[in-house]
Amino acid sequence: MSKLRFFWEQSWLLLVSSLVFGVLLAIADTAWAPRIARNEVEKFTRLAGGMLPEAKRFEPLASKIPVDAGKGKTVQVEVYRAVDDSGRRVGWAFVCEGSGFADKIKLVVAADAGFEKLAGFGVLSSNETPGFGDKITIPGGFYQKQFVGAPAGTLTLVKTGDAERIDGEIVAISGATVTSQAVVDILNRYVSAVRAALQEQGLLTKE
Amino acid sequence: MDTFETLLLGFLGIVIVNNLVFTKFLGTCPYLGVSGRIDMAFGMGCAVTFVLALAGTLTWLIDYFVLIPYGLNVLRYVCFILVIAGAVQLVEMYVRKFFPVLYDSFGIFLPLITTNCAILGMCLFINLWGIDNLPETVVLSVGAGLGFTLAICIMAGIRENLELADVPAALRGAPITLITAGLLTLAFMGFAGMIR
Amino acid sequence: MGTRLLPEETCENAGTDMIAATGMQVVWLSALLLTGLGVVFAVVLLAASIKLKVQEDPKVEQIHAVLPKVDCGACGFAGCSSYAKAVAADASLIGRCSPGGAATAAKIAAVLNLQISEGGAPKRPIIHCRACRQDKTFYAEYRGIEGCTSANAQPNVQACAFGCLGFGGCVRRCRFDAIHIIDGLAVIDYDKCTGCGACVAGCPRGLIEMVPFTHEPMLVVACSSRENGKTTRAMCAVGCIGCGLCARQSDVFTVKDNLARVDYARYQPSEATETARQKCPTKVIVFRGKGAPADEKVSKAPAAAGAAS
Amino acid sequence: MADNQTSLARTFLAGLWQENPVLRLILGMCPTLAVTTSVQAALTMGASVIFVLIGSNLVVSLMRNLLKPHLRILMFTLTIAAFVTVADLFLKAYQPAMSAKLGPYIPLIIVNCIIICRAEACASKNGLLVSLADAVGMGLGFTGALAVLALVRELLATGQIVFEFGQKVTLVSLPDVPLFRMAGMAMPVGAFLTLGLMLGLVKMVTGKRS
Amino acid sequence: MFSQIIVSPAPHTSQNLTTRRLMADVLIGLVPAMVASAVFFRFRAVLVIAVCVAACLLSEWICNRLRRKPNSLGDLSAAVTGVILAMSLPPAVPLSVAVIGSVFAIVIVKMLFGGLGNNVFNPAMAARAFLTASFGAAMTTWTVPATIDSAMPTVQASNVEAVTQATPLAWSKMALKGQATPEQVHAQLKDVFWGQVGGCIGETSAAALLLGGLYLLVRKTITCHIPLAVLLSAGIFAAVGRLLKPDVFVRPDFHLFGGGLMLGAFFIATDPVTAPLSVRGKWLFGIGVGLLIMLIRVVGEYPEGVMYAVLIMNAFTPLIDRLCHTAPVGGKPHV
Amino acid sequence: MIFAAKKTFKGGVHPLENKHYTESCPIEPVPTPRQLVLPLVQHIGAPCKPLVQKKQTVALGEPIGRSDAYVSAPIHSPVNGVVKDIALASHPVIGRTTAVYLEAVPEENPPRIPQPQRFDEHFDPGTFTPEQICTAIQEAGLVGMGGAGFPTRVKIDPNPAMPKHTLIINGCECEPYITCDYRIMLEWTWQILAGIRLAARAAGCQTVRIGIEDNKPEAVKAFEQALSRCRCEEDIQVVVVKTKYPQGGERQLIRAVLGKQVPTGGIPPQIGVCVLNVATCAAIAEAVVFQKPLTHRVVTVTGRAIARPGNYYVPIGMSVQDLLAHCGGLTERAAKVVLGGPMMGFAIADLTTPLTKTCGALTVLTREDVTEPKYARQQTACIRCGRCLAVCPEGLNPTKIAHAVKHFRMDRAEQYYLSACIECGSCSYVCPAHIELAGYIKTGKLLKAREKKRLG
Ligand SMILES: Cc1cc2nc3c(=O)[nH]c(=O)nc-3n(C[C@H](O)[C@H](O)[C@H](O)COP(=O)(O)O)c2cc1C
Ligand SMILES: Cc1cc2nc3c(=O)[nH]c(=O)nc-3n(C[C@H](O)[C@H](O)[C@H](O)COP(=O)(O)O)c2cc1C
Ligand SMILES: Cc1cc2nc3c(=O)[nH]c(=O)nc-3n(C[C@H](O)[C@H](O)[C@H](O)COP(=O)(O)O)c2cc1C
Ligand SMILES: Cc1cc2nc3c(=O)[nH]c(=O)nc-3n(C[C@H](O)[C@H](O)[C@H](O)CO)c2cc1C
Ligand code: SF4
Ligand code: SF4
Ligand code: SF4
Ligand code: SF4
Ligand code: FES
Repeated sequence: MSKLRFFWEQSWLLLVSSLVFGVLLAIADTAWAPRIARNEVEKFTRLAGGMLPEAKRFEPLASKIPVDAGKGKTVQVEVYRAVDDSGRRVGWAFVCEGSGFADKIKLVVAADAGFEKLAGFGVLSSNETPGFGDKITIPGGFYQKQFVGAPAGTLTLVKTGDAERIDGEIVAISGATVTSQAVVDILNRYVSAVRAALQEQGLLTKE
Repeated sequence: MDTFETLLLGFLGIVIVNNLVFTKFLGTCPYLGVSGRIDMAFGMGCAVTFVLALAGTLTWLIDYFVLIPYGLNVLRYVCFILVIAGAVQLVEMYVRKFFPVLYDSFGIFLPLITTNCAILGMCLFINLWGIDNLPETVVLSVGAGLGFTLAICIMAGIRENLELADVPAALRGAPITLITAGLLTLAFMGFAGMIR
Repeated sequence: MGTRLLPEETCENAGTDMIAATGMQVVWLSALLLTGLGVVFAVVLLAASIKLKVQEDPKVEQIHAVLPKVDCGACGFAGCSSYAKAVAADASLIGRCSPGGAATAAKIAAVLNLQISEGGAPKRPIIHCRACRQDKTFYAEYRGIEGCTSANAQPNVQACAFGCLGFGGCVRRCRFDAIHIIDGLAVIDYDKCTGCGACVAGCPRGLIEMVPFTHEPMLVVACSSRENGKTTRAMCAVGCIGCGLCARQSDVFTVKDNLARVDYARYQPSEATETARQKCPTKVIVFRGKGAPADEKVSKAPAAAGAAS
Repeated sequence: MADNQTSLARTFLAGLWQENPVLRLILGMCPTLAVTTSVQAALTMGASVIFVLIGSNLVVSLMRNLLKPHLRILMFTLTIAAFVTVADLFLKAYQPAMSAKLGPYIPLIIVNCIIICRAEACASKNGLLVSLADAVGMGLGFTGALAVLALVRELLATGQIVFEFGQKVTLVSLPDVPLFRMAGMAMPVGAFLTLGLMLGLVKMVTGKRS
Repeated sequence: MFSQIIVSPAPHTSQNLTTRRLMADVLIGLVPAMVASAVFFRFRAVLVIAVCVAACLLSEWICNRLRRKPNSLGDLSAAVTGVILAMSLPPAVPLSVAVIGSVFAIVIVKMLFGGLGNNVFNPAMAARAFLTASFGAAMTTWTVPATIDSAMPTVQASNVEAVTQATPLAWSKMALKGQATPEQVHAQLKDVFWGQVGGCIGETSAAALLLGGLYLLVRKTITCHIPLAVLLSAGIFAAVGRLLKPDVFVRPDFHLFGGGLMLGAFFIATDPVTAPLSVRGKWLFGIGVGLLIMLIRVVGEYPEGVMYAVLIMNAFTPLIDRLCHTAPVGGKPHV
Repeated sequence: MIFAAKKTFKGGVHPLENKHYTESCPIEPVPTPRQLVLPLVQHIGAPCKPLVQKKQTVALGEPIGRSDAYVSAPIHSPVNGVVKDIALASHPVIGRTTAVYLEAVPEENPPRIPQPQRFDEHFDPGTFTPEQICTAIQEAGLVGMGGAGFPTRVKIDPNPAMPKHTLIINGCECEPYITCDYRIMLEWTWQILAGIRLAARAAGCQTVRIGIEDNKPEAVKAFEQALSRCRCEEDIQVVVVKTKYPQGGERQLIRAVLGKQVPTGGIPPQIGVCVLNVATCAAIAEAVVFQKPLTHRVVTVTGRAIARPGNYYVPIGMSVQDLLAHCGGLTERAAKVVLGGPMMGFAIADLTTPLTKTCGALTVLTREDVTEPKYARQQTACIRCGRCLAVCPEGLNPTKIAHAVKHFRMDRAEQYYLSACIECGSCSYVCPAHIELAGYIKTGKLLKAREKKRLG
């Protein structure tokens, strides 16, 4: 019995503090969790909404779409349908990711209602080199602009070319070919898979 | 075979290409402090590698089997650091008591490691990168430790030379070590993008 | 932007297939987990702290106690306890702990009971030479490595083989900026000197002696030449010629091997010692120590080179 | 009383310069190097550290007489980790962009030597007020050093000082010449070099210590 | 009478070789390459070299003044750094970038470490790496030989297409990725050897570099170990690659003559200050450089690896020195 | 011959030989000076105690200093004269040391003429027992005349713990300028051979090798002829070694001749070898056969700044000043007066310094000989070129040792084997930065010795 007492004398502070901090942290978490979740959603809607100006709401599809993410892994992609006030479908948006020059790149990609043309992409998170790869994050920069209206099929990256012309050829950022290529690769992998799946589910029919 | 390749590439990547010290600024304090002599640096490196392997595994287990399933993300930091600090303290006492020789060559570095961000940082990165299996966790942890060892040994070699160099008085010690560290990261950029 | 919020139900898409917890559940789960960890560590560490205790050198423990125990490694050692061990063995490592700063250094010094001087009289260095460059004869020009040990390895550049070389071997050893080379002669600044004795090892000619300063200032014979009087005179304008005049005034002075010496233990300032000081033909008996009068230099043209033989 | 006040003031000021954690004690290097690519990030980091320092110093000071040696480190880390978690949650909720940018360096405050150092060296030996003064002084000293470092780096790397609160505010803009577009300054090289040179400068100004 | 006599430790005589003479020899060895660069890149090359050398000398002078140290321009090492830095820059590099590089090389990489002999990293290469990190676009814009003149001091992104050209190594990289066949690439081999290709100012003409390298070897300014080790290891690596995958790997001679390998092997990896001391160490260092060059060229992100290979091996130099620290002749003394 | 010529060691340098100044100058006796100064330390080992008093008259060959220690050698008077004083005198190596000042009347002391003709092919060493030889050598005060001055008796005495089987005779004379050994090899061939055979007998060595550099074919020929005439080619052979400095260093010579290495920090007897200089052998012959103590030796006086360079037979104790005066004095161009050769000799400052038993040459160098950077001491930073490593015959890392010493890091210096350095100076010679590497290393050894003395 005295052993227990000795233990308690030595350790009560730790035990009590653990309890108190545990409770306090849980409360803080509970209080802020919704806001944190909303921040993420906001970021998505802000980016996707920027690309699809008519969209008022983004509705997730009932089932996720499997995409082969390379290295034998398959990811389930949640695809959102963008609808305007009247409930009309104005486009599609989803999150995709792949490895860039330094670290993972996470993108939001949007396409038009028929999934024929891309509406552009936005960067959720990337860790590319400042001054090089991070030029992909510049909203409205020459690189991002090339994707607005580009065909929702296979894109190719070229080193030199006309960046103004909107077509399947994407001109790389000079000195950051790897990042440029990574973005194109991510899009190629996801866009065709998503598009195929939507078509299969018959969701791309004219409304 | 495929998993083996993934593990190998991940390992090489974390040792050389995404070296904690050169690219993530982790463990800078001992990198600057304990790199005066090569033998010390090597001892420190071994200790970090050991603790990283231990901490990486323990925290991954807690994360994967307790924190994530029960939605207790909020407790991640507290749990991680408690586990690291407790385990390190325990190992230190144990080694000191039962393996005094081992303690002298690398155990003495153990207390230094609790407050070293390479450990906690790597545990957090493993979570951040979404590593979802134990083998990869262990390989990455050990690799990160070896990467640290490499970096600190190189630095120690350079510093042993610098000690006898005509460095301006104001720059002796930490400043020139930092500048050297900067040039080292520049050199190791050569490995950039080799493995990702 | 606010208008484009998602419908409520899509908010919680993170980890939905897990056993997610919400609200109160999080609170009690957290409390349970943390307290559980607390109990585990409390038990294990308590047991360990009893079972795995290691006896330490009490001095090391005392030093460890005054260190910040941050284990930051800034001292260059593997954490506070390694540093404590190192300092206990080598006091010159005091002051490496940057988080602790000067206060910690002082505390360590207190633990180590560092004494600047032993007994009553503080020991301080005396340089047994007072010949500046112009007082001495040189046979050739030394163009070797700067430093007294190296210069001393090239014999007879300066005629006197006993006197100060003036390359500052001692200066480099002094960490308190208390020795300077003035006109080719090492001179101690007794206001800065701490009596650490480090300079002694720097002099290849053994000119520096740590001496108990029973009085302040004190008379010393500032010469080490054991050459006979004639040769010394030929070589140096301010060398001791061993004439014995001082010894005849006071028995504090003794002459051996052509060189006068002061018996520091018995030194008492008196009329006799003062007479001796004044009578010394080459003025080699001088005051040293704090408050010593400025050393008015006898600076005669040295005799012609080679006259020694 | 007056004596008390001067000692408080001295404790406070010590952290700013004489014992500036970054410039003089050379502690907590990792965040210092990692987050100083932009002034805003540096300030956010600084603020978080101040918050954690105050919190942990106060708690440690409160329970300083109750600590048992074998659990001391564990108690400190527990306390600090709790405050860091709160700071992290707060940033995630109200400064999501910054939170994303600082990434794991916010949780790494837990192992920042400065904080344990203050808990050990000051809070566990002093009363509430002194601990508070110490925390604020040290925290401001840390923040200041970070801010200066970030200022230099951001200017040399981009030629601009940009803050982002929902939208971008450019505070300073330098001409577009190579000297002010050295992207390398935003990379690890720039961090190490700038800090190294800054420490050298400080050492030169204060005269070398032993 | 004897005042003229001096005394110093043995030996009392020495070889008449000085550091200055050594550096002068390096400069002379670089003359063929400088001439070639002037031929291919006209006055622009001369301009860049002049600016780099001037900026290096000036920086060194100022550093010495600030540290109250004797002037050290006389040893010519700063001039060598300047020339080598210029040689490793693209001809179209903006002059202000060249100046930043020179200042970085001398101030940060050399003088802060204590000046000649104390630096850990090759100043020219470290500076080039910093420039690459900072001004990626300017550092990867290659001009077609003889299309650039001082009239076109800066080459902006807008007028790039007119004059830029893929370098030989960019070609070989394309071959690796299957965007070209090795045979297409080999067609350039003759140009690559004589220098009629795009690339850094000093790296175009392998012939000129070989000539200069031979001069250094004959003058015994450098020993053969490092160049031989670099060339052999890189050559063997390339040969093995070619044997295993002839459809994507270009021939080893193309790798040896292309890019900065010749410059690196004879003039950069041989920088005594940053290379190991012992012969064994030099072999190890050279092999390391050669393998790293090829590794970076083949699997790395960059088409060329000389700069990073040298810098990485510089970092290992102290460890190599330690590894190669042998017992004296007669074995370890028993104590 | 052709194969033999390749024999050498690894490393080393090849400075300008400059032997042409004196190599054809026959050995010439010098008149006895008025004053001689005999330092009581002229060898490695215990210093001698004076056996004479002030004003005492002494005879030629009379011992004037002696020590009872085993490792020591007595000192004899080279003249008939009077002891003028016993006082400190300049010593080329150790500074001021106690010496016996002798005064001589030149008329009573005609120059001593060497008499090599007293030896020929009929000499039979068998007439002396090994003990007799050893005692004679000890009594004659013989020390190594190759430079180090180790008492010869100690080297030759058979030592059961380290039995010697091979005697190597050092006729390399690898130092530039110096020709004293060369001249005696030509002129005193029989005397040297007699000494060699006596030494081999005393030391119990069956094999004898005479190492001579390939730039002295005349000396090689002289010995080969002599050997064939006295029919000892079986046991005694001439080995031609490559001309390279420091080929004459005993560790290097052993390596070249036998292909064996003396362990670092060890001595030749450990591998059964004994090395003797040719001049030492000549002195052995005189000492054993005629009981003549070591009072005179051949000294090369040479250099561009010397009016009458040559090889002189000089009484030990004569001052540098007097010898220079005999050779026409110093000219204006003299910049350095070196006792010994330019590589290992001691630059002296005080020209009253006497010549000792170990001093084989007096080299006077001009500013050009010293080379300008060295003369003006234009030492620059080490550029880590590695030349010093490449030439070090002991395989050391001179620049690391020197740097460690410079920063008082004796632990590091020792890590790089400070004490294995033979101070040959090859490293300093090649350094393009003109760093006094050998000087630093020597300083390091002194510092270490001082530290040891202080601590223990
Ligand atoms: C310090 C540094 C950072 C770099 N960062 C990136 C980057 O973030 N993204 C990228 O694609 N390339 C980056 N690069 C360049 C690539 O590694 C590579 O050189 C380039 O993509 C080659 O293609 P290019 O020159 O043809 O564009 C970087 C290069 C350096 C030196
Ligand atoms: C302590 C000591 C003991 C020695 N003992 C012997 C010995 O027993 N036998 C011997 O032949 N030489 C002995 N020597 C002499 C050395 O081997 C060597 O011949 C001498 O130092 C001269 O060589 P040097 O002129 O190459 O320096 C000894 C030397 C020293 C310093
Ligand atoms: C670098 C160096 C060079 C030497 N060169 C010679 C030389 O040329 N001739 C010579 O007789 N001894 C030379 N010696 C001395 C020998 O090492 C050795 O001491 C001597 O041959 C032993 O013979 P001794 O005792 O009769 O003098 C040299 C020593 C050293 C360290
Ligand atoms: C053979 C040789 C090669 C050299 N190569 C370089 C070089 O690549 N880069 C450089 O900055 N300096 C070079 N130098 C010059 C010099 O060593 C350099 O400035 C030092 O690194 C500065 O301390 C070279 C010198 C020599 C003798
Ligand atoms: S070294 Fe010590 S004893 Fe000597 S002068 Fe300096 S302070 Fe005084
Ligand atoms: S006292 Fe000794 S160490 Fe100091 S300068 Fe004089 S000779 Fe040198
Ligand atoms: S020879 Fe001179 S410059 Fe070359 S490494 Fe040796 S010390 Fe340095
Ligand atoms: S280190 Fe010693 S043995 Fe080697 S070359 Fe230099 S002086 Fe000769
Ligand atoms: S802050 Fe100290 S190790 Fe990272």
